[in-house]
Amino acid sequence: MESGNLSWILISAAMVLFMTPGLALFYGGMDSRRNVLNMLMMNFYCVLIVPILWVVIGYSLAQVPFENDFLGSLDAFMLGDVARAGDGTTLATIAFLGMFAAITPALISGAVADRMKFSAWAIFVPIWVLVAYVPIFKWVYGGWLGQRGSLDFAGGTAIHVNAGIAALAAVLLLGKRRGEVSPPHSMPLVMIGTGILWFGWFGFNAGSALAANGIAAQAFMNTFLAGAAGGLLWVFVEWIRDGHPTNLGAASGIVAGLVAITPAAGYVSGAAPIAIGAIAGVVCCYAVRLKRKFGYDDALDVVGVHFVGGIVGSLLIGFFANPEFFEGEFEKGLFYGGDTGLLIEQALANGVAIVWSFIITTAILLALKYTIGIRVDAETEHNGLDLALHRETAYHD
Amino acid sequence: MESGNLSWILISAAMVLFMTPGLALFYGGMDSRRNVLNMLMMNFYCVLIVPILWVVIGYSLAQVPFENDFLGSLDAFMLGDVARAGDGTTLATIAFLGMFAAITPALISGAVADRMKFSAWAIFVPIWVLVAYVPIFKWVYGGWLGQRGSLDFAGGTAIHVNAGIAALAAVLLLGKRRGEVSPPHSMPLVMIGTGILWFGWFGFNAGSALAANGIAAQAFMNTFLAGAAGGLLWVFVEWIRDGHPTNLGAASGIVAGLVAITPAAGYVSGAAPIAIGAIAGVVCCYAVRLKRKFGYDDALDVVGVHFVGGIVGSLLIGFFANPEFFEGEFEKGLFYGGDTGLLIEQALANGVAIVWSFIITTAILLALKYTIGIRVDAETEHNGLDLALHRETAYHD
Amino acid sequence: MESGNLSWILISAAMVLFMTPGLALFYGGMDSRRNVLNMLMMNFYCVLIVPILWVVIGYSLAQVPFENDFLGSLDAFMLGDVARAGDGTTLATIAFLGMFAAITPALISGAVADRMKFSAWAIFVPIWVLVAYVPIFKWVYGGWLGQRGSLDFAGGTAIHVNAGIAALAAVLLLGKRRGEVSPPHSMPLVMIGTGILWFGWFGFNAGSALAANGIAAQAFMNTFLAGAAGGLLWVFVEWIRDGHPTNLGAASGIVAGLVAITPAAGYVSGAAPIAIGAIAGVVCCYAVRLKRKFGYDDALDVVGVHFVGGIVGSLLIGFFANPEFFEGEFEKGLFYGGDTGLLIEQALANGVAIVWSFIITTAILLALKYTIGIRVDAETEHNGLDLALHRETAYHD
Amino acid sequence: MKLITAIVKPFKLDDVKNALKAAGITGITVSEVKGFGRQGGHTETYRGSEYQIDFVPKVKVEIVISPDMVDTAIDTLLQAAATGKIGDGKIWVTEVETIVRIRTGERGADAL
Amino acid sequence: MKLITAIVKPFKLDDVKNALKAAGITGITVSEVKGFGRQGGHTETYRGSEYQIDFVPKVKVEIVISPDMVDTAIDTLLQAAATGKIGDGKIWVTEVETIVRIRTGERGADAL
Amino acid sequence: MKLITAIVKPFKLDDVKNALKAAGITGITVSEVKGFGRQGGHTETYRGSEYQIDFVPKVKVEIVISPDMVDTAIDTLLQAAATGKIGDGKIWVTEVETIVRIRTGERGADAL
Ligand SMILES: Nc1ncnc2c1ncn2[C@@H]1O[C@H](COP(=O)(O)OP(=O)(O)O)[C@@H](O)[C@H]1O
Ligand SMILES: Nc1ncnc2c1ncn2[C@@H]1O[C@H](COP(=O)(O)OP(=O)(O)O)[C@@H](O)[C@H]1O
Ligand SMILES: Nc1ncnc2c1ncn2[C@@H]1O[C@H](COP(=O)(O)OP(=O)(O)O)[C@@H](O)[C@H]1O
Repeated sequence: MESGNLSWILISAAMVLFMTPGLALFYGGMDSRRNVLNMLMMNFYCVLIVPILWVVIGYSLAQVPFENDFLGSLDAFMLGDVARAGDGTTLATIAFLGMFAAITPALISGAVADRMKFSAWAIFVPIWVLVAYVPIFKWVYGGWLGQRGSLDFAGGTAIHVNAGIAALAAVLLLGKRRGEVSPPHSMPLVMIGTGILWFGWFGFNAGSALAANGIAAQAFMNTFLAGAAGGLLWVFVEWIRDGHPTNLGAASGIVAGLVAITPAAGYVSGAAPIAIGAIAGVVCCYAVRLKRKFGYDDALDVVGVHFVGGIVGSLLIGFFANPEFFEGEFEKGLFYGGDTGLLIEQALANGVAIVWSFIITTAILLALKYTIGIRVDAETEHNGLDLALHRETAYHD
Repeated sequence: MESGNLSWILISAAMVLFMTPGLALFYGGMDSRRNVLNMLMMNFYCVLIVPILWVVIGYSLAQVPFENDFLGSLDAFMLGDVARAGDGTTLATIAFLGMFAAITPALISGAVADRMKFSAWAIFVPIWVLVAYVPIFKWVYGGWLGQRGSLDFAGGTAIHVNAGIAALAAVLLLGKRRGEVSPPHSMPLVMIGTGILWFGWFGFNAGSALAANGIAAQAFMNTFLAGAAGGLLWVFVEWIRDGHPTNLGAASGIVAGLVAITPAAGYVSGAAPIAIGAIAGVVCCYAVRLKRKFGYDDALDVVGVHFVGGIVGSLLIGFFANPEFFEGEFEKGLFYGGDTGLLIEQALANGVAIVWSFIITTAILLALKYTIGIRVDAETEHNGLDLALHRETAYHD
Repeated sequence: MESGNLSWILISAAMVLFMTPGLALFYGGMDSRRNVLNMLMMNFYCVLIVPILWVVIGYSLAQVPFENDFLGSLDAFMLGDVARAGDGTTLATIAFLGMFAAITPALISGAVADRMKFSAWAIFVPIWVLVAYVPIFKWVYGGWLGQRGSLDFAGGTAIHVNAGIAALAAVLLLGKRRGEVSPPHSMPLVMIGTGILWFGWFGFNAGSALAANGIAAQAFMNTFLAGAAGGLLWVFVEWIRDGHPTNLGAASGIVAGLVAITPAAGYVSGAAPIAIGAIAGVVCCYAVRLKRKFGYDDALDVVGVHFVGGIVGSLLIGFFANPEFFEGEFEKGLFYGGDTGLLIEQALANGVAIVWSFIITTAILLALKYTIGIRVDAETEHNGLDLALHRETAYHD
Repeated sequence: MKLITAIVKPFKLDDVKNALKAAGITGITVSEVKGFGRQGGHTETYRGSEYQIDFVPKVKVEIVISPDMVDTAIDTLLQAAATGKIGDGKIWVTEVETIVRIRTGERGADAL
Repeated sequence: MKLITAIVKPFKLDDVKNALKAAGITGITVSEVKGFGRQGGHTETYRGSEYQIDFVPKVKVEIVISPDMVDTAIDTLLQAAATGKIGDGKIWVTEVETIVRIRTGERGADAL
Repeated sequence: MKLITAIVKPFKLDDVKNALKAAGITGITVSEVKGFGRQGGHTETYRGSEYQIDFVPKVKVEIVISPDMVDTAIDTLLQAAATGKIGDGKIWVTEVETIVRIRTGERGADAL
């Protein structure tokens, strides 16, 4: 492999690693002062346990051999011979994918904020990665869903829809938080997190080309435009609807746009990323209100942003996919003369991911609920999880 | 294009994107608790609206075709055929340049802090980018000023001088803030912003070589040294003059040094970047006091740091430019046996940029002043813009 | 040099530059509200003075010519002809190494927190870099210790052990802080710092391959796994021993794992990085308690994390080094059929670094103690260093 | 006029405010305080070092009120703020000689 | 001795301090408080969810003062702190039995 | 019952708390305040612009206490909080009419 490609994979991997702390700050800033450390810890924990899990068996189960329909094997247990590969491409790719595996469960943490036992989280994460993330990842990349023709460039279905629906399952089981909900304890922290997330997302999406080539450049441009369009539209909706443009709206819209472009980044071009980002910005801006309507307590809107944004982006591929611009072989979207085939595949892939992830998440959490318990007691919830679970307080004078 | 060059442009572009949140934090930390979110929002807004504007018409007007003297055309409207270019170089470059277009108006926000209507800002930014930034950018890069021989490696004239003088025009029209001015509400935020800015500036300057080559390496080294020298000298001046070395001095000096090296980064070498950074550190450390003398209220010293630093760096090219070290064809500076020709061209280019930007900025803001108004009312100013304009508060307990 | 390799060195260098602000935040968050700016300033100061020092004489003394046993020369004073080198490799490498020189003394600042005069620090840093860092660096890289066969991929001995033992020497001379010690004033700041540090560390370690190749990829993977394993094990030890998993434990363990893998990153593979990170996580988690036992006041545990972590990683090379996976020629570790030769060389190199650094640090600080003094007065210590030394306060309402 | 000062648990503040409002009390002033009492503090652990935090976060509620309302107010506070666990806090009453509304200069009961 | 407690709008603090100083009052103690009263709070919007913030930031100024200065102080406060808009705050006065300067142990008027 | 209010230097808080505890005082309420007095403030310099910070950080300690303990408490405070430098702060005492423990409703001395 050319050194330029390897260089791009390596830096992209580092950028995706950086996203988990970024996500932690994004969520942590939105949380209250007495729960922010628990939030940070749930996120950092993912990036401690998942890398190990990934290289020991995750990668092997998810990708080796690539042809398998449903699951890999244990052939690359502890990476097997892979590390021996001289030019570093495989190793770099495994690291890159490991970053994705780490951030996916971290996404869920925003939903379960303020009430989940950290011990339950600590057990949930590795099991969920193995039983929900690894199979769906396999099916989408190389497995039966991918073979049928569904597209997911950088993890719309495998990551955002997957984590988003798991978040919904989790909050349905956990129940609502007690007492009044606090507004974000530190908006500057949220905005730092947003900046890091957007920066890292260039690695996430453009790095998924696994080379520094035209597809990477297009994915990069798309990541730029969709983030901007998502943020812009969310802010405009707020401004018109609520009378005020907000920072949290800008941040949320950027993330919504980025989520939506993730599956599409390497398949669309021209004005499509603007359209996808803008649609996600508007749709998610309304979707975060669903929780009030349906009464589930998705604390930091993982469902409204990641699940809905992921679905939006994934389905829009069915309209905007434009193989002309890319070397890859894939179906045309409806707007470029394609038939509904691609759209149906997109719907199918997401449908499968939703069902599997929802069931698995529910099963794991039910098992935990009736063993060690998944929810902290009322007093801990009132006083804040930071002190009770971690014996730490975020700020001291 | 070699994958290594593309890899370098892509990561550089991501780093420049990261600078706008960095700038937001840098400014936001210096601002007061009740205005920090307005400051963040003014910055983030730039990175929402400008990318779209840039790919729709900005890039086309600014660069296509490159030979035009005064303005591009609409040939690359919505990027036209550009996105089709197989190897991604053009696309990556457009994205890279789009990041510059986004951060330039953001620089101005620091001056107008604490009193400008957000609605006026929201209209001002895209118009200013089209009417002030795009033409000056064109003239300097490919257009008549560049053709005459003036040099601006990464945006001293086109970005810092341009935004700096616009900042001056804006505060002259806006008038002074009411009441006492608060000291920085969070210095740690300022220092986070400084770290991000310096990191990103390597992409800004060394990325402007548009390849990973010797020029990029020299620009990188210069960015390292000028930032350090600027910070060091500012701190030393403070220490000797005021008796105390300060964090804000270090941060300001780093930025001053980086601003000054920006136009020169690909034209100087050896000890020159140290000299340029050091001179900028000293000059800007004194220049931030001008506002007290002349009575304009440049809240966060955009004039003193970006305008003055940009001018300093731009003129010093006339002394330090050393074509021996570079492949490019350009005039020698005075210290390397050149005549005053280059210095005169530098002065001319900046003079033109100053006049144009000042007039355009004044015109836009006057038009806004007599339509929707540009300044918030006294009560909003007293209570803080965050709550009144954005219905948000930065910190909650 | 291929553009891909240069691209990788450049971005790695920028990432290492970013680490010093990251370290500043990591330390600053752990410090108290009234000393955080002094902590930030000690760190930022390093990145202002050392770059200049490095290009003026540091690099020359440390590396030119590479063959010298004990010290370089002044042949590359002010970089000499080096900057003329067309393809930028040497220049990029010098910048990259300059980032290392800057962060090394910054590491020490965490130990001397809350009581050291800033004027003493300002003089200490450049002298220490020249007299402690440059020689040890030379001996390890190209000099007599390296020639004997000791290994230090990215600066375990030259950086972490060196700075860690200097920290011990410094706190022994400075004495204990007065009054009660405050808990971390902002854990979110610590976690931002941790995120930046880990991100940057990929450049630190994988960049030390000085090319985007298989060694870089392996170093990258090792940096990923050792950071994760270090954090995971530290958290587990805490959880079992103290009953609570903490954020500061996760952060400290990540850093401990990263420190330990630093010297080994380009020499080990497979499960070794996990083992090294895990061992460092456990050992350092206990080592930070030594200060209570022995009574030295290492404020932010530079000794416990950097010195101990560096020693652990450096010695473990003697067990885990596995030349099979690399192109480089080096001895096998004990676990891969080697004899104790490598282990002995590792011990020797570290022993030499420890003795030299300890003596030099003590000498410099003694000289400063009996001239300008190294410790602030009691009132300054009580009221906080920020206001007295820098006329700044971290937070304002 | 009387001044009632109540030290209560932070998470009870909303209940307290609502109860007082319901009882017809239209103005209160609240501040964050730290309490030291029977409840004891807690330890926090940072890198295995334990920090004894002696002070517990509390909220202070101050109410200037006409004498005839004092008992109602105290009863309301007792109801709204009590959890029955140590650390629920205190209420104390002091005499106020004058009360003035800054906006109008009104004094006494009119100023409330 | 009397204790004057004034609740004022935060942005009026500088004016208040300067006016008191000009009136010959040499010491005050100030704290951040949150007020609940006629002024009402405000709503903040986060992701389209509205949060009712009932408490308005206020500043509490405490002045221990000799009885003969009380009226001057109240007049000064009224002048400096009033904006004429709802929420300007209150002033109340209570009796102080003893006042001691910690540094010297002086009591009474000497301690001021 | 009496209420003792002491304004002390922040870094003296631990000493004060420990001394009061040793003197048998089992409950106190503490808050962060800013003081203005003889001690004067300080200037801070940001980019060469000087900001006059008039207020000095102080800590307010409030103790409700039985009348017979007041002198002990004041002596203890004087001992623990004095540094002899300007700005050590003040202590003042006011009369408390009622004191209630929220948890139990106990009143008077029992409530302490
Ligand atoms: N004598 C006192 N003076 C002032 N405040 C007190 C006093 N005693 C207790 N407090 C306040 O009341 C709070 C609760 O008191 P504590 O003794 O912990 O429990 P309880 O009120 O249930 O007896 C303390 O945290 C402190 O803020
Ligand atoms: N009865 C009261 N007791 C204590 N503080 C009060 C009382 N009423 C009002 N306050 C304080 O005074 C502030 C202003 O009161 P408010 O009723 O809003 O306006 P105004 O003072 O103009 O009548 C409130 O925010 C609160 O801090
Ligand atoms: N008249 C006063 N009323 C209320 N608080 C006061 C008064 N005078 C001083 N203080 C408080 O006491 C603190 C110390 O007072 P100061 O005059 O600076 O020194 P000293 O107590 O040594 O005379 C001040 O910062 C302020 O908080």
